[in-house]
Amino acid sequence: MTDLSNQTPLAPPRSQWLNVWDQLKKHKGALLGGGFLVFITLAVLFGPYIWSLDPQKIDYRARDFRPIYHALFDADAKTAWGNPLGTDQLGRDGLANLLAGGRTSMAVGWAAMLLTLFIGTMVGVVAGFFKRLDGPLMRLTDLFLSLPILPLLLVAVTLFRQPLHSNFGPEGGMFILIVAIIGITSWMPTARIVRGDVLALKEREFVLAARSIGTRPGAMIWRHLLPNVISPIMVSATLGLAAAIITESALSFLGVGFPSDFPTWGKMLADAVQRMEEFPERVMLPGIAISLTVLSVNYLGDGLRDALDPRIRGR
Amino acid sequence: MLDQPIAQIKGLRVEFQTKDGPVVGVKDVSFDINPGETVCVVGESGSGKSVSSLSLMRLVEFGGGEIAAGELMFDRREGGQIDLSNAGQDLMKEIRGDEIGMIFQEPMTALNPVFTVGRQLTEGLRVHKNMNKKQAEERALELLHQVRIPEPDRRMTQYPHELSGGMRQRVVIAMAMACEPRLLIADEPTTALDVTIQAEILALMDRLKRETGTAVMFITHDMAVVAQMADRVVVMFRGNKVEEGPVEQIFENPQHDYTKALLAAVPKLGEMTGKAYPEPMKLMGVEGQKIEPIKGTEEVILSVENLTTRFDVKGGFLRRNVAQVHAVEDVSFKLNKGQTLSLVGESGCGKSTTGRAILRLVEPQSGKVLFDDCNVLELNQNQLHKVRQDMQMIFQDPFASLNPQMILSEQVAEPMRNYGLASASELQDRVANLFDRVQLPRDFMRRYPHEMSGGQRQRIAIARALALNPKLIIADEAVSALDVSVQAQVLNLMMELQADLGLSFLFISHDMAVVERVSHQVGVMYLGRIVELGPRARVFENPQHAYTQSLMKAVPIADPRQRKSERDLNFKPIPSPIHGLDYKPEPSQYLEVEPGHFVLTTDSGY
Amino acid sequence: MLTFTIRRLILSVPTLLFISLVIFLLLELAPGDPMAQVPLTVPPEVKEKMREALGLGQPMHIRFWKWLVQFFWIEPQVMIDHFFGTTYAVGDLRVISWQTRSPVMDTVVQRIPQTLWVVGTAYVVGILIALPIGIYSAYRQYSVFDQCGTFVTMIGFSIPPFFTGPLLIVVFSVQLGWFPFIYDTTHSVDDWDSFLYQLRQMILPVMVLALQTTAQISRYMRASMLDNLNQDYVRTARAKGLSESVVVMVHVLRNSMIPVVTVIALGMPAIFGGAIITEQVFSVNGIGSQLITALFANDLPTVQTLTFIFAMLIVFFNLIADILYGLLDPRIRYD
Amino acid sequence: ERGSDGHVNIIYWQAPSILNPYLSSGTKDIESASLVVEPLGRYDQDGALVAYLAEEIPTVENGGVSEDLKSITWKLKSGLKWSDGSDVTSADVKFTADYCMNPEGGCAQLAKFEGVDSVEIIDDLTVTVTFGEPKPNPYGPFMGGQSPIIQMAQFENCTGAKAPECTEANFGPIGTGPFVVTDFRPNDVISMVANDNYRDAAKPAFASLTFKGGGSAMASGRAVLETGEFDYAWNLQLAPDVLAKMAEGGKGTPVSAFGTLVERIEMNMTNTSPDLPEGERGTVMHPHPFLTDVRVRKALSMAIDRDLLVEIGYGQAGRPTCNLVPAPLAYASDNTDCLTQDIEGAKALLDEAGYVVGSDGVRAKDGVRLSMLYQTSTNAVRQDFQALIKQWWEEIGVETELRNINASVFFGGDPGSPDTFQRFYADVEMYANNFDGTDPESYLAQHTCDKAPKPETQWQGENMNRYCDPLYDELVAELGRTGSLAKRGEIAKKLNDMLTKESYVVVPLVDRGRVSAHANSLGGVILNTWDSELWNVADWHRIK
Ligand SMILES: Nc1ncnc2c1ncn2[C@@H]1O[C@H](COP(=O)(O)OP(=O)(O)OP(=O)(O)O)[C@@H](O)[C@H]1O
Ligand SMILES: Nc1ncnc2c1ncn2[C@@H]1O[C@H](COP(=O)(O)OP(=O)(O)OP(=O)(O)O)[C@@H](O)[C@H]1O
Ligand SMILES: [Mg+2]
Ligand SMILES: [Mg+2]
Repeated sequence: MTDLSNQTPLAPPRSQWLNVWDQLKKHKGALLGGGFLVFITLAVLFGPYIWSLDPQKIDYRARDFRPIYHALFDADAKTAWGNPLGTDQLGRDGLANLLAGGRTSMAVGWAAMLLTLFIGTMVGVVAGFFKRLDGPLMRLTDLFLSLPILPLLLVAVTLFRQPLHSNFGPEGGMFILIVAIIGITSWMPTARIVRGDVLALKEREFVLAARSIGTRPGAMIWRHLLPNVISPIMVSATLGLAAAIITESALSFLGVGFPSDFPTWGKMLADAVQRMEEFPERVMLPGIAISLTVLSVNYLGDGLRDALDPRIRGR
Repeated sequence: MLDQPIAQIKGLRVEFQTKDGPVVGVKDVSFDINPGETVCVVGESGSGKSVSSLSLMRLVEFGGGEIAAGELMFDRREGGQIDLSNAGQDLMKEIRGDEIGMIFQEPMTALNPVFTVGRQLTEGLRVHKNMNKKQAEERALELLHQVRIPEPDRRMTQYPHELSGGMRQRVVIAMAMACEPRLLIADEPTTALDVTIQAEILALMDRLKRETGTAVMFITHDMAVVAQMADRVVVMFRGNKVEEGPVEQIFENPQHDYTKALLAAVPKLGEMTGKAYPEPMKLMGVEGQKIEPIKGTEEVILSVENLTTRFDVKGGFLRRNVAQVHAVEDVSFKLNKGQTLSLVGESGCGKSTTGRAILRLVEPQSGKVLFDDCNVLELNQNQLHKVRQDMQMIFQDPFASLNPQMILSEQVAEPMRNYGLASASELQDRVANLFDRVQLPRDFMRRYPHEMSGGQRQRIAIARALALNPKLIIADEAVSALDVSVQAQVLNLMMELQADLGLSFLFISHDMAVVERVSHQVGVMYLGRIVELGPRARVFENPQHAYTQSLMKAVPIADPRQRKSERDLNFKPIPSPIHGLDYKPEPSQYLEVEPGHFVLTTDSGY
Repeated sequence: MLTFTIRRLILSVPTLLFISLVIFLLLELAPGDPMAQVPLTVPPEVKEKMREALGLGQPMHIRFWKWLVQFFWIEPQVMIDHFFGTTYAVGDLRVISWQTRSPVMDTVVQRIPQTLWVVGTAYVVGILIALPIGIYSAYRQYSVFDQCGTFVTMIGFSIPPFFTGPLLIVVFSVQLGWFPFIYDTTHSVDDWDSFLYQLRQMILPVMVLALQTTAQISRYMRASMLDNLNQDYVRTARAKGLSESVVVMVHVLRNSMIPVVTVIALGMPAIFGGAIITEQVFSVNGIGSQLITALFANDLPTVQTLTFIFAMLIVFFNLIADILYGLLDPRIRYD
Repeated sequence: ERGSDGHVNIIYWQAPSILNPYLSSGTKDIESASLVVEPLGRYDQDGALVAYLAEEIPTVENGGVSEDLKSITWKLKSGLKWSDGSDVTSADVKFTADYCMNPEGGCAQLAKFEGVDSVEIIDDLTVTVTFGEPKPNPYGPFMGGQSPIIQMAQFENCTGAKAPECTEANFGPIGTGPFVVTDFRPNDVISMVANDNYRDAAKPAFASLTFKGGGSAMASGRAVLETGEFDYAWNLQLAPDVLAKMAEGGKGTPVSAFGTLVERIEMNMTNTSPDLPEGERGTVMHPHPFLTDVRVRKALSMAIDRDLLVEIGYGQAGRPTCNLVPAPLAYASDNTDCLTQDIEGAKALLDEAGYVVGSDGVRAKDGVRLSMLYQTSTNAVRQDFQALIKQWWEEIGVETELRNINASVFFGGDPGSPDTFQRFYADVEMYANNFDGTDPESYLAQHTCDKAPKPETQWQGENMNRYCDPLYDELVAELGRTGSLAKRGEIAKKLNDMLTKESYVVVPLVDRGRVSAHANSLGGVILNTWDSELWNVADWHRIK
């Protein structure tokens, strides 16, 4: 006699995050990306304590050293074990700079990306959800799209540098300023995408259902809309991190970025372009660092998106 | 030649590679389909019906499946039998559409939204029959005539979204029939449609089969449809074939337990004749079921007066209103405490809108909704928030009405959170109790909607509606999307709750048999108006309005010996509910033919 | 649709006026001085005189009003004069650049061609490369091709043009000597040889710019294709016996293109806006470099005019994107 | 022979925006215009005066300059023709002066005409310029690339407020120079052909010329030195190792020359602490807490290794200097005491001043820490300098915070911005400055008390460090009265020393030369830092 009752796989109840983690573990790319990200984060956080050379220490006699691997194919190259990744034209240690630069770049990248996501998602959700605000907010997006970034920065520097400087120190103040500027000039694409998705979501029946059980707009956005627009937000996040790191370097290029004794990957890359032929490693190292970070965030984002989507997770 | 089956499925096994390892979609299935014969494949959701049919088309591969074992013998138009299970995709390309046509489960999504109907219809013809554009169009037009679409010329240039569900399904059928295939596979072609359109489509397929001699493999879980259509029936259960036989045999002498359970769960029109009050269904395998009529009270809890809801059609410069959809027009009824009032009618007649307007999920134009003596339509947002605590809604599509990203316990807990009814610790208990109440195991609490079967999902929706201890539940097609067996369980649950808690239901459905089973009162809607309203027994046994009568006729009967012939059916296209701004509809006037039984006397558009 | 368009166009007028005001105020607030690039040897009194001659002494609202009149009233007249030989604008003061002391619009018109040639071609090339990559990556999701595609496009996205530009120059101009890298804006194409030369001088900047476009568009294309490949209608198309190529390239592609086309349309203003870094690296001197030079020279009329033209393009192409969406997707109706 | 050498390509990484030097004083504009319009006389590569349109350079000796130094009489060469064929007359010369001195015109070269009372036409070829006061250096008007003669016929209707409206004239002035403009694209490229009416029938050797602008120093260097696409590249401000590497390309040669441009550090004598109220901050009301001590300033200077700075930043285009006025010889002081770095000496000096090293390695006295903000404009070399100097200063116990500011803000005089070099809201700042021509009088006069930028003057003024010494002011006045060259030199040297080795208010670092590059096939290039680099373009030719 066949068993007609409902056969249900009796999986032990587990926390939602454990599920996500389990799924994430199965995504090879995400694991690799996440691993690398953890590695690079740890490296820039704790590296400077292990490799304690001062990145700003100029040792003029030891300038223009090549990375030690160079000795493999060019025995005459100037290399030294004390500077495993070589030194720059002023004799500053490459490794120490890479670590210190990574700290700033990663911090700026993450902070600016988070800010971008925050503003973009907020504006997108609000525009999509409250019909009356849609028009004004979208025109606001147009406005921000057409604002020239350089004058904006100059205005911000003029108005806010001094107060920030006295409250957060030269680097801290500049950090806040840069993150804020990148944030407020790059949220627009996210907002557009999120708005589009929210408009579509709003027509879905579960939103109506939520309304019928007395869910207020705030909770509606928080519980029902946001979790369902995770996927485009993830894409924006990946692209946003790369964009923020690059924008930061462009800013120092224009002379509105960090003080010059404050290395960042972008700036190292920009500075080294002149000597690209002779010292390719000086562009390659920060370049690879940026690319790998972006790539790993991309893969991690892919994996997270899959993992966060319960429909895929179940399969 | 004639006794050679067109298709033979032998020992089919299909596996899907998923992230958690292989999943078996079909374990071991064998059956034959003979020329000119209709074979119905029935079984619960997930039993492998669609997968079997997709395997025959060799389309499972595109969904990540793999035919692990078995033979799929197919008798080609020319060149004898071949085994499709190892045919190359090039060969399959020739067979698909030309010799085997397929109608898919979801008419709403089966058509490409960006191409015109004409273009999609002619595509297959041009590939297989080498027609030029003009010939193909002529043939497509002919097909549209055959499937009886109104105004076929105009349809050719329309896009799918411009057609109603029934029309779309007919286009899909026309497409499958285009090259006059030897075998037509129809995968639940009518499940999502309402009775009248369903009847229409069934009649159409029957006629086509008769005229062209095509063999049909018809997949469904609706036993009434099976009774109307099948020559032979194959019953599937969890990936296996459990029973096979001529239709009469299956209905009259089922062998397998599952088949028996299935048949027992089918509500049959007329079953309730002579009973004044609804009562739960007798289910197989459920011990100690108490079957008692539910009387309810005579105390009015909801009174709807002259409710009118119109949607604006915007256009022109500056987006002014140019016309209005008269979705609900001058509707009045009363619902008693502890009783069920059902609204029935065709798709698009305004049933859902009525339900939503009562909850003010859409803003009605005028009228009164008196709930517990307060007019819902005059409340401000805060008061409305309060009233919604006592009125809850179960939505048409259980899947769509659950947030796919939220675990179930959260969704059930949400209304209580919204009203701050329970502290965090209490909340878990109450959710658990609700799960018990709707007979869901507690360890489902951490699951997501997609991990549930349709019936289970609907129970979650019910649990959510119950969370606030409401007095009134508006159940919008709460069971239409479910398997019969699950449907029966859910209906029983609802009735049980009604008996225990004294709930009132506004039950919206197009399934007459179900409505007969659960209602105290029935309102028949047509084009926004109630054309007939009265006690269930009176309306069903003595339908007065012409529309009610034709509706009754369209209901398929789950008895293979009572087949309807196409001639009995008399379909009228539904007029458009869109009118200009200056259109002033006249007020509805009713005649009380029997005590409590009202019939619309003014024009309803029918 | 038409009324939708007209309505949006009318609505965009106040939007644009507001945008122009914000830009104006922003530029006013920004520190900087048109005299910044004047050598230090010029004494302050002289600088003050020069500032006055530029009209900097006037109050802000008057300058804004003047600019509005010049831009919206006089410049269109000049255009009409130019095309129909009329003389409406003769003697009226146009928007004059502080750097060149010539009408800003003339310079813009002069520069549009090279910007369009280089940036526009790059956009087209980028899209032409991106689409097949996106389509194929999605069709064979997680294949080697897809993985490589992801890898390369992400690298392309994360490497700034101020690096790729010089890199290409070093390789192709310096080492191999194949292409010139200083763009000759006076070059006119009138025969086959000059066309070839034009091609050769465009290749490097186009490559740099196309890399960025490719990276982005191919991502969008891939995502969009993935969304559509699993739709039911694809199965229907297969069931009709259509070949894979028709299924993918006709049915799926047509649907997938809807969001991608709007993304492409939204990227259009950037073409007219030029590419600041790439233009500088290759001395293309298009609109992008005009804007950046004007910014550094604090040439406010030029900056204001260019930024505003850019804003108009953004608003306009946003509208185009919305309309395209409606045209491509029959389900969307605007009225 | 004219036009026999075909085409020549010049690249400037800054693009000319106008060809009228009276409306723009940017180097790129003046130098590009110098191909077309010419002055009466120019300075040669040594700073000596050479007659161009004038018959000869007027001096007191030849009677061209009056004894009382109040007037100068110029005589035009005879037979000079404008490129449109008309004659050049003294009316054109007078018109040029009137054009620039028009009060509404906003002439960029007004300083050249400072003190001019009148310009009188004596005859067709002679004009006399009269000054209100004796002018020891009367070679302001009509000398050098900044004040060429323009054609009256062309500019007659373009004077005063209408000056900017004559786009056609401003973009294609008719001149007497070796080339004539055929197409001018502002901020992009200029096409020119040889002037048929040029006074020397054999010149120029090139029939046509393209003057491309834009890009970067890197790109223009490459185009000449590595790929040979261009023949001449202007002002290759590149790190010396980069330039050297490029020169290995072998297609061209970098050339360099020195002028008066000095990269220096300026010390702020006033307190710019943000705690002070706006209006008092950075004014003489509040003296700087420690930079007012000359020993501190001197110690800061002693800690710097100028040789290393040159090696890293400028190579052949720089040399260490201790002078504000490094040239010409007559005015250059022999001050060399700062050239050797002396860290120990600097430390001793600070010890002596009472600043002792604290626990954080920073010196302090009475709670005043030697902590400074060091600002400059954004530029790769300057940033390297900042890094090096910061390190040296840190070695002697001075804490340094670096800041770099966008050049257009830093050098822009916007009174609303706190980041301009005039406002100088920092303790020390670094930039480069020079003087026009060969006479440093007005240059040195920039450091008088009254030239200090202050809120009342909208922060305009050239005395950035707010240095104020009555003695210095007196000496400047004396220089203005002195006519004798030898005496003038003496005073100038004295002034220079007062600012540098005596007070260390200005700490010169590098005497910056100019590096340009020309293709190996381009002959006749003589780099000139006293006038337009293209001053002798008529002599350029192709080496076969
Ligand atoms: N693409 C797929 N990947 C994994 N499993 C699948 C896939 N398609 C179907 N299945 C599994 O195969 C089994 C049979 O599914 P099938 O679609 O044939 O059910 P059905 O009988 O048609 O049900 P319904 O009545 O709901 O349409 C189910 O358990 C389902 O989960
Ligand atoms: N939001 C809306 N805007 C415009 N028209 C609408 C809207 N909702 C419903 N309608 C129209 O109102 C009419 C009634 O729709 P309603 O959903 O109430 O029908 P129904 O009876 O529930 O049909 P079904 O059985 O298909 O669910 C239809 O013509 C529908 O097209
Ligand atoms: Mg199915
Ligand atoms: Mg409905």
